[in-house]
Amino acid sequence: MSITVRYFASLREFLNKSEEKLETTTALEIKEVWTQLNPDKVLPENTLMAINMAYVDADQKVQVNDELAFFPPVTGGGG
Amino acid sequence: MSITVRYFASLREFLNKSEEKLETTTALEIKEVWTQLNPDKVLPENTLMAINMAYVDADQKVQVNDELAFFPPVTGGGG
Amino acid sequence: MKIKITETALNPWQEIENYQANKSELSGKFGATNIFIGTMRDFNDGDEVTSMTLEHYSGMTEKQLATIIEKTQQNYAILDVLLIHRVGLLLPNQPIVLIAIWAVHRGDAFDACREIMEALKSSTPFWKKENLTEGSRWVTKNSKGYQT
Amino acid sequence: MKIKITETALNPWQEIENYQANKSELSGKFGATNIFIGTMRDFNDGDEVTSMTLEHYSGMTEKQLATIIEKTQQNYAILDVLLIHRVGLLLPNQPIVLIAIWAVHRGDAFDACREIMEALKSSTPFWKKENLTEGSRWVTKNSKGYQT
Repeated sequence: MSITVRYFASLREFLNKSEEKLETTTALEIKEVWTQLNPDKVLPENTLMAINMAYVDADQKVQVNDELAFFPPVTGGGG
Repeated sequence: MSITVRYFASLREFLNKSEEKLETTTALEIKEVWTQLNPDKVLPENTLMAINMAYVDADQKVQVNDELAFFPPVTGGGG
Repeated sequence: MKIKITETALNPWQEIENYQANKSELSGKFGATNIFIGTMRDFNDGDEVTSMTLEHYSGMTEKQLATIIEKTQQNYAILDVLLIHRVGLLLPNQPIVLIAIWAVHRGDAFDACREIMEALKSSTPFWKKENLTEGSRWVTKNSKGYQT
Repeated sequence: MKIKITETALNPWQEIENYQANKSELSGKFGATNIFIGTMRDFNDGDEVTSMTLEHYSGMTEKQLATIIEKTQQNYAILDVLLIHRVGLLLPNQPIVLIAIWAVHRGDAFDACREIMEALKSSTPFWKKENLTEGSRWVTKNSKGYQT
């Protein structure tokens, strides 16, 4: 049982990884997930978070089998 | 020497004429032009007026050789 | 900048593509294009409309459109404008008007297109006459632009 | 309604024309189409940009776009939406995004297109990396949309 964690764009390059799994049998705080997986890195300010592809706040709990994503401000579109 | 007078759209149909000339050697008030050419018709409310293809108010004078136009509210475009 | 009044049926996609392809100075310089197309509906005010006749004041129309575009260019940073308006006999589903704006940024493109469209409707000498299943009628005023 | 994310170069005119031609239920029913196209510029923040890489969060992107469109449909009376966004490697002058809105009235078409575009830029997980003549850089924020 695990949580899937994904990183995108500049954050993916900064961490040099795009996806990993955190083994857990219980729900975890988002901050806890980050700290366990990136113990020597501060979560950059302005980082956006999504659970199961929906935006969440940093205080949301991550359930077992959830997909948690961290990414920088989005810049799509054009013009 | 004359003023050219033009009528458009519903006003053209109402008067059953699209263009005529009023002989004159002096400048005239717009209302005077209308009354001379359409003595039995009241100038319909909301009628727009242009002299030489630029919008004017009803109190503007029409000079000899000018083109004066009368027309209803405009309805171009779409949507 | 191009303003065209035409009696010929209008293919907006072809017109925009051709115009843009021939404007090599725009290439790589614009980030935003906003396009408005007004199309003839087969209904209006609860009635079926079978065709429409669009009358205009030739000469003043072009002059008024140029004035509108000039004013909008003072209000917004836009790079180019293509404006085409049909006159004559139109059938349902045919485009009536095409306005295309090229700009560096999206806000300028959106706002300029909207401003030109509203000014066109309120001040350019075009008049629509709708042919219904029985009889015909002049359109006497513009809609506010929203579903009521 | 159609949402498409594509790695293939995008011809907006072809896409809109095809989409509209296949929507027979729209024929005669829409009076207004508003279209926004965002196109890659060859300059940004004073630097020459030679190409761009567009990354996205596949799955969330489509979900977020559907949410945005659904919300806009509650705010405005619109008949149909076509939204296409490029990902992968883009070259200057290539379209990045296409949004087309069909509505009965112009105000609904303009406002819905603008709302979807702004929501897309602020909340859909796309990221741009610009390749310059020397090196590359992530775009870190959106422009406000107006020439400054």
